[in-house]
Amino acid sequence: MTPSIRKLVTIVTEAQLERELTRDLESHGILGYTITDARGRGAHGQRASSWELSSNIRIELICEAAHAAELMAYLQTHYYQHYAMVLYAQDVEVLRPDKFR
Amino acid sequence: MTPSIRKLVTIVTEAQLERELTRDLESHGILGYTITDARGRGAHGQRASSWELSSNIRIELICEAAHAAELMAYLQTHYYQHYAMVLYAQDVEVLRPDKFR
Amino acid sequence: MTPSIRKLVTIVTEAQLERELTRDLESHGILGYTITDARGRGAHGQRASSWELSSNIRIELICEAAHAAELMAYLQTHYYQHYAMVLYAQDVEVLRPDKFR
Amino acid sequence: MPRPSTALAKVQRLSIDPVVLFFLLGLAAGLAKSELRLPPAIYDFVSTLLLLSIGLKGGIELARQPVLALVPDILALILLGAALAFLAFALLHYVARINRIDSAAIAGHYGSVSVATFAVGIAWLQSQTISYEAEMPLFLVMLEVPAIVVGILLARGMDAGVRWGHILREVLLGRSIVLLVGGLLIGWVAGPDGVQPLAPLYFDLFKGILALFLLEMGLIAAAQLGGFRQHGVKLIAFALVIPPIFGAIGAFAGTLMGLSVGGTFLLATLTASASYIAAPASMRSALPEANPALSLTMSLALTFPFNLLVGIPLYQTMAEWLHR
Amino acid sequence: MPRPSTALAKVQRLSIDPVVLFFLLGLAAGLAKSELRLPPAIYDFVSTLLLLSIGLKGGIELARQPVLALVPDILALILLGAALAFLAFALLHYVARINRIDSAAIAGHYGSVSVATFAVGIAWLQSQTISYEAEMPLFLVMLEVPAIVVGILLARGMDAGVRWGHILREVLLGRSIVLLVGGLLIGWVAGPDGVQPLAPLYFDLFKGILALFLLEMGLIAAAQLGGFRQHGVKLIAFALVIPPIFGAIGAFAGTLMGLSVGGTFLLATLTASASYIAAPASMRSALPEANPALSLTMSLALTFPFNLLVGIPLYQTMAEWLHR
Amino acid sequence: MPRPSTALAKVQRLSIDPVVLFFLLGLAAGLAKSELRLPPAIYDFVSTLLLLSIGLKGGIELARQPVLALVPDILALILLGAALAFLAFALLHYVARINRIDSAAIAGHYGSVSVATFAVGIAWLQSQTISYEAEMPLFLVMLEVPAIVVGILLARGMDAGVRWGHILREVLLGRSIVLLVGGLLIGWVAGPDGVQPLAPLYFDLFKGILALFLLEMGLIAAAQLGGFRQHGVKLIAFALVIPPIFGAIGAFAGTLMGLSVGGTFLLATLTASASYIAAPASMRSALPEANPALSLTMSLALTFPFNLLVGIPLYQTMAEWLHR
Ligand SMILES: Nc1ncnc2c1ncn2[C@@H]1O[C@H](COP(=O)(O)O)[C@@H](O)[C@H]1O
Ligand SMILES: Nc1ncnc2c1ncn2[C@@H]1O[C@H](COP(=O)(O)O)[C@@H](O)[C@H]1O
Ligand SMILES: Nc1ncnc2c1ncn2[C@@H]1O[C@H](COP(=O)(O)O)[C@@H](O)[C@H]1O
Ligand code: NA
Ligand code: NA
Ligand code: NA
Repeated sequence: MTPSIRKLVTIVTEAQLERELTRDLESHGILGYTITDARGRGAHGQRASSWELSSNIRIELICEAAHAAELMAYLQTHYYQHYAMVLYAQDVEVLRPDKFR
Repeated sequence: MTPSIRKLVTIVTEAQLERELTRDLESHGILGYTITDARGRGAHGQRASSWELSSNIRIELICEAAHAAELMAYLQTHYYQHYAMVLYAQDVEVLRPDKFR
Repeated sequence: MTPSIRKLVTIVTEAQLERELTRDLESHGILGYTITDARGRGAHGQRASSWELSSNIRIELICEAAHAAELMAYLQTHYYQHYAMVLYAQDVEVLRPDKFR
Repeated sequence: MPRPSTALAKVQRLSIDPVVLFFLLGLAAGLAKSELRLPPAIYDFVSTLLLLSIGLKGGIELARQPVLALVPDILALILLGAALAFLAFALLHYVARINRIDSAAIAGHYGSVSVATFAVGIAWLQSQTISYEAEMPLFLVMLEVPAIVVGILLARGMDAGVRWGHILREVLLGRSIVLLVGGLLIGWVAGPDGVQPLAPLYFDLFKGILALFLLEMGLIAAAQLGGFRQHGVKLIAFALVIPPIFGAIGAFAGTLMGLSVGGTFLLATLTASASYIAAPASMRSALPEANPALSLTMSLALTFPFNLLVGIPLYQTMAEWLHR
Repeated sequence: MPRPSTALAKVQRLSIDPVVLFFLLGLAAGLAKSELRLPPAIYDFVSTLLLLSIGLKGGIELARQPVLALVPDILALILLGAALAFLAFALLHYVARINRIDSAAIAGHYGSVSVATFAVGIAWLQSQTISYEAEMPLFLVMLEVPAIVVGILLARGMDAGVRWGHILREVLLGRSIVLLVGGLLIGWVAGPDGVQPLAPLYFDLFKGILALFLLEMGLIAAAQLGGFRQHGVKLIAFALVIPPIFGAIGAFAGTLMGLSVGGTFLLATLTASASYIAAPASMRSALPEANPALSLTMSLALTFPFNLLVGIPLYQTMAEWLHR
Repeated sequence: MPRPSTALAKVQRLSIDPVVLFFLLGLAAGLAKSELRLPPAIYDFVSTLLLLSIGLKGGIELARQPVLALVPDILALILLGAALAFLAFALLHYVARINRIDSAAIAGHYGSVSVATFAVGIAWLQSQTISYEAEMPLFLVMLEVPAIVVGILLARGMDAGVRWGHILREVLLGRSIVLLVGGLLIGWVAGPDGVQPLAPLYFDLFKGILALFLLEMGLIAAAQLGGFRQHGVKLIAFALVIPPIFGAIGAFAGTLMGLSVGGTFLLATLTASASYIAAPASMRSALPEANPALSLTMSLALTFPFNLLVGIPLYQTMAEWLHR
C-alpha cells in the first residue's frame, strides 16, 4: 500500500462565514472537509472573543492539487479583500487517493 | 541544532471512538498525541451536531516513519470499513527527535 | 499566481501559557497566529481535563523559515525544560508571501 | 376512570404541553436550516441536570421504602426488555426481511429505552398531578441494558470474539447510567431532607431545563431527518407502528406488576420508546458493520416525535383503561 | 406624574441597578486585561435563555388579546425603523461626510435594535413594578429588520446583484429572531397556565441570567474599545448623540401610538439602541466592504454603555413627561 | 455549647451532606474510568456562578457595616497566611527534607486557600442555620495572596529576576479573585434590596450549583490520583496531617479575633484548605522548575477530600470547643 500524494488546504477565517463557505466548497465539488473552532490574531487584529462575530474557524480539506489551486484562487478573489482570512496548502500522503478528489 | 524529520499522522474520525482509539494507539507504542474537537463532512455525510454520536475528533501524532506506516495500515484494516475516518501523513521537522518514536 | 513557501510552526503546550506565550510571540515580531483548544498525552502524562491547569492549546503560525528557526530555538530554551510542550515545523505554500514574515 | 370521550378531550387539551412545543421549535428551526445551533457543552449541561434530577427524585422516594421488595419486579423487567428485543428482531428480520445485523441492531434500540421520552412522561404526569411509583427511574435503568445484550447476541450468536466484559463495562459506565444511578444513590442516602436544599436547581427548574433539552433534540432530530431517503418504507412503518404495540405490552406488564395508573403509564412510555444514547454507542462498538444511520433516524426522527405527540396521550388512555 | 426633581432623584437612586454593575465589572476586567474570559458556550447558553424568556413573556400576554388589532402598530413600526435608518444615513453621509458604504452600514445598525438593551429596560421596569404592553417583544422583532434592508438599499441601490432572498432568509432565520419568535409562539399557544411550570427557569432567573449576560457584554465591549484609535471624533460623537435623539423620536412615536408609560419607555429604549447581532451579521455578508470595526465599536463600546448608564433613566423621564 | 458526644452525633448525622456525595460520585466515576466527562465550559459556568454568589453574599452583608473597622483583621490575616506558608515550608524542607523549590511551591499552596472548600463550609453552616461574619469572603481573598508571595520568596530569595509586578498582577487579575471581589463590590454597592432580584440564580441555586461543581471536582481529583505513585509517603502524610494542624491554628486565630462560632469554623476551614487554582497558576509561572504534579495531587486529591469528609465536621467541633 504505497501512499499517494494529495493537497491539504487549510483556511482560517471568520466564524460567521461557516455556512456560506461550506456552501461554496460544496458547489466547487469539495465533498469532504473538517472544521475546528479557533481564535487568533492577524492583520485584522485580535479575533478571540466568546462571540461568534469575532471568533475564527479553521477548515481543512484534502483534494487533488489542481482542484486545490483552483479553489484557492477562487477564495482569494472572493474573500481575501473584505474578510479576515488566511490560506495555505501542503502535500499529504493518503492511503485511499480515490477518496480525495 | 539541525532539525530531524518525523511523520505527523492526522486522524479525523467519530468522537465516540476516542477512548477505544487512544487505547489502541497506546498499545501500538504511541506515547504522545494531541486531540481537538471537530466537525465535518465526508462520505458518511454531515457530522456536525451538538451531539457526541455525530461529531468528530481530530487526532495528531508524531512518530517515526516506519511506525507511522505500520499504524496507518492497522487503522485502515480495523476502522476504515465501518467508521467515518480520514487518515493522512506528512513530514515534519522536530528539534528533539528522541521524543518522537 | 505561483505559491511561495513559508514555514508553519505548530506548538502544543499547556493552556495556561496562552497569555505569556502570545506576548512572547508578539515580542518576537510574530503578527499572526491561530489557536485551538486541545487535549492530549505526552511525556508529562495525560492532559485532558475540563480544567485549564491540565488542558492544552495548539498554536499555529506561519512565518519565514529563518524567523521560524529562531523562534523555535527561543521556545526550546525558555519553555522546554519546565513545561509540557511539543514543537514542529513544516513547509507550506501560501499565496500572499508578504503577509507572513 | 374517565369515559373515552373525556379522555380524548383531555388528550387534545394537553397534547400541547409547552415542552413539546420546544421540540417542535427545534425541529422547525432545523428543517428551515436556521442558524440556530446549541454548542455541545450546552447539550451536556442540560442533559446532566436532567439525569441527576430524575435520579435524585427516584432516590429520595426509594429512601422511604424497603428496596429488597423490588427484586421480583426488577427480574420481570429484565425479562421484559429482552423479550421486546426478540420480538422487534423477529418482526424486522422475518417479517420485514431486513438483514440479520441491522435487524439485531435496531432490535437493541427498540427493546431499550429513551430517557428523554421518560422525562416528558414525568412532566406530563406532574402537570396533571398524577403520582407514580418511586422506583420508576430504577426500572428505567433496568430496562436499558438487557435489550442491548440481546441485540448483540442475535447478531453474533455465542461468538467467542465478542468482548462482553468490555461492552457491559462501556454501557454501565456510560454517562447516562452513571448520572442516573449516581443521582438515585445520592437521593437514597441523603433522603428527602438532605436533598431539600438542592431542590431549586434539580426539581424546580426541571421542566424549564427539559424544554431547553427538547429544543436541542428537535435540532438533532431535524439533522437526522436527512437520512430518510436511504430508508425503506418498511423501516419508517416499523418506527411508527412499534411504539403503540410495545406501549400496550408495557401497559399490560405494568398492570400485571400491580403498578398504579401513573406507573403503568410510565412503563408503557418506556417500552414504547427507543434508545438513542446507550444503544447506538454500544452497537457502534459491538456491531460496527450495522448501519447506524438506520437506527438513529428511526429512533430519533420518527419514534421520539411520535411518542411525544401521539404516544404519550395514548399510553395514558391505555393505562387508565387497564385500571378501570 | 412626578415632578422633574423627583424624577431626577429616582434616576440617581436607580441608575445603580445591579445588572448594570455586572456590565461595569466585565468592562473593568476586560480593560485591566484580567484573565477572566467566559467561553463561547456560556454566551450561547445565557443569551438563549434571555431570548426565550423575553419571547415567552410576550407570548403569554399576547394570548390574552386579539392579535389582529396590532397590524396598524406593526406597520407603523416598520416605517419607523426604516425612517430612522434614513435619518442616520443622512447625518452620517451628508453631515459628518462619512463614505457612502460605511454610512449605510452604520445606519442599518442604528435603525435596528439591541435585545440586550431591551432586556435591561424590562428589568428596569420590573424593579419599579411599572407595567408595559404585552406586544413589546413583537415590536422588537418588527423593528429589527427594516433598517437592515434600508441600509443595504442605501449602499447598493436597486443593484440586481443583491441577493435579497438570501439576506432576508439569513436575518429571519438568525438565532435571535428564531428564539424570540419561537418563544412568542410557544407562549401564545401554551398560554399563561401552560407556561407556568417553566417560570422558575425562564422568569424567576431572568435578572440573574441578565446579569451574567451583561458581564460577558462588558468583556466583549472592552475588547472592542481597542478599535477606538481608528475612529474619528465624528463617529464617537455620533454614537453618543444619536441615542437621545432616536430615543426622543421613539418616545414620541410611542405616545402617538397610545402606548402606556412603560411601553413608551421601552419603545424609546429600542429606537435609541443599536443592533450588534443581526445588523453586523447581515452587513458582513451583504456589504463586506464596509468596515465592521466601525459599527461594532460604536454600537457595542459606546452606544450600549451609554444607554445602560445614562439613556435608560433619561428615556423614562421622557416617557413620563410625554404622558403628563 | 453541645457536649462533645452530642457534637459527635451531629458529625455523624451531617457528614453525609449531599453535596459531598456528589464529590464522591465524581471521584468514583473517574476512578472507574467512566465515560462521564463534563466539558470545560460547564466547569467555567458553574465556578463563575459560585464565585459571584459568594462575593455577592458577602457584599450585601458588608453594606450593613463600617468597612474601615475591618482593617486590623485584614492585616492579621495577611500575617496569618504568610506565617502558615513559612510553617509549611519549614516542615517540608527541614523536617521532611523535600528540596527547596518544591517545598516552597507546596508551602504556597497550603498557606493559600481553596474556594471550593470554603463553599462547602458555607453550605454546611447553612444546613445547620448557623450564622457567620459577613466579611468572610473578604477574608478569603486576603488569605489567598500572601502565602503565594512567601512561597516565591522562599524559593527565589530577593532575586532581582522575579517579576513581582507581573506575578501580583496575574494573581490579582485571575478569574477567581476578579469574580469574588467583583461580586463583593456589586453586593456592597447594590445592597440587599438591589441584589434581591438576583437571589433566585445566585442564592437559591447555590447548593445545587455547588453539587454540580463538586461532581466535576471529583472527576478532576480522580484524574490527579494517578500521580500518586511518584509521591513519597512523606508528601501523602503531609497532605493529610497539615489540614487539622492548620485548621486548629485558624480556629485559634478566629477565636482571638473575636469571630463567632460560624466565623471561627470558616476561618479554620480556610486555613486548613490548600489552593488549587491561584497558587498552581502563579507557581507555574514564577517557579516553573517546581513539579506541579506534586502540589496538585496533594491539594486536590488528598487535602480537598480529607477536608470534605473529615475536616469540616472536625473544624466545627474545634470552633465550638473554643467558644465554650
Ligand atoms: N501568520 C499567521 N499564521 C497563522 N495564522 C494566522 C496568521 N495570520 C493570520 N492568521 C489567522 O487568520 C485569521 C485572519 O487573519 P487576518 O486576515 O490576517 O486578520 C487570524 O485571526 C488568525 O487566526
Ligand atoms: N477530503 C476531506 N478533507 C478533510 N477532511 C475530510 C475529508 N473527507 C472527510 N473528512 C473528515 O473526516 C470525517 C469522516 O470522513 P468520512 O469517513 O469520509 O465520512 C468527516 O466527517 C470529515 O470531518
Ligand atoms: N508525539 C506526539 N505527537 C503529537 N502530540 C504530542 C506528542 N507528544 C506530546 N504531544 C502533545 O504535546 C503535549 C505536551 O507534551 P509533553 O511535553 O510530551 O507532555 C501533550 O499533552 C500532547 O498534547
Ligand atoms: Na423500548
Ligand atoms: Na435603534
Ligand atoms: Na490554607
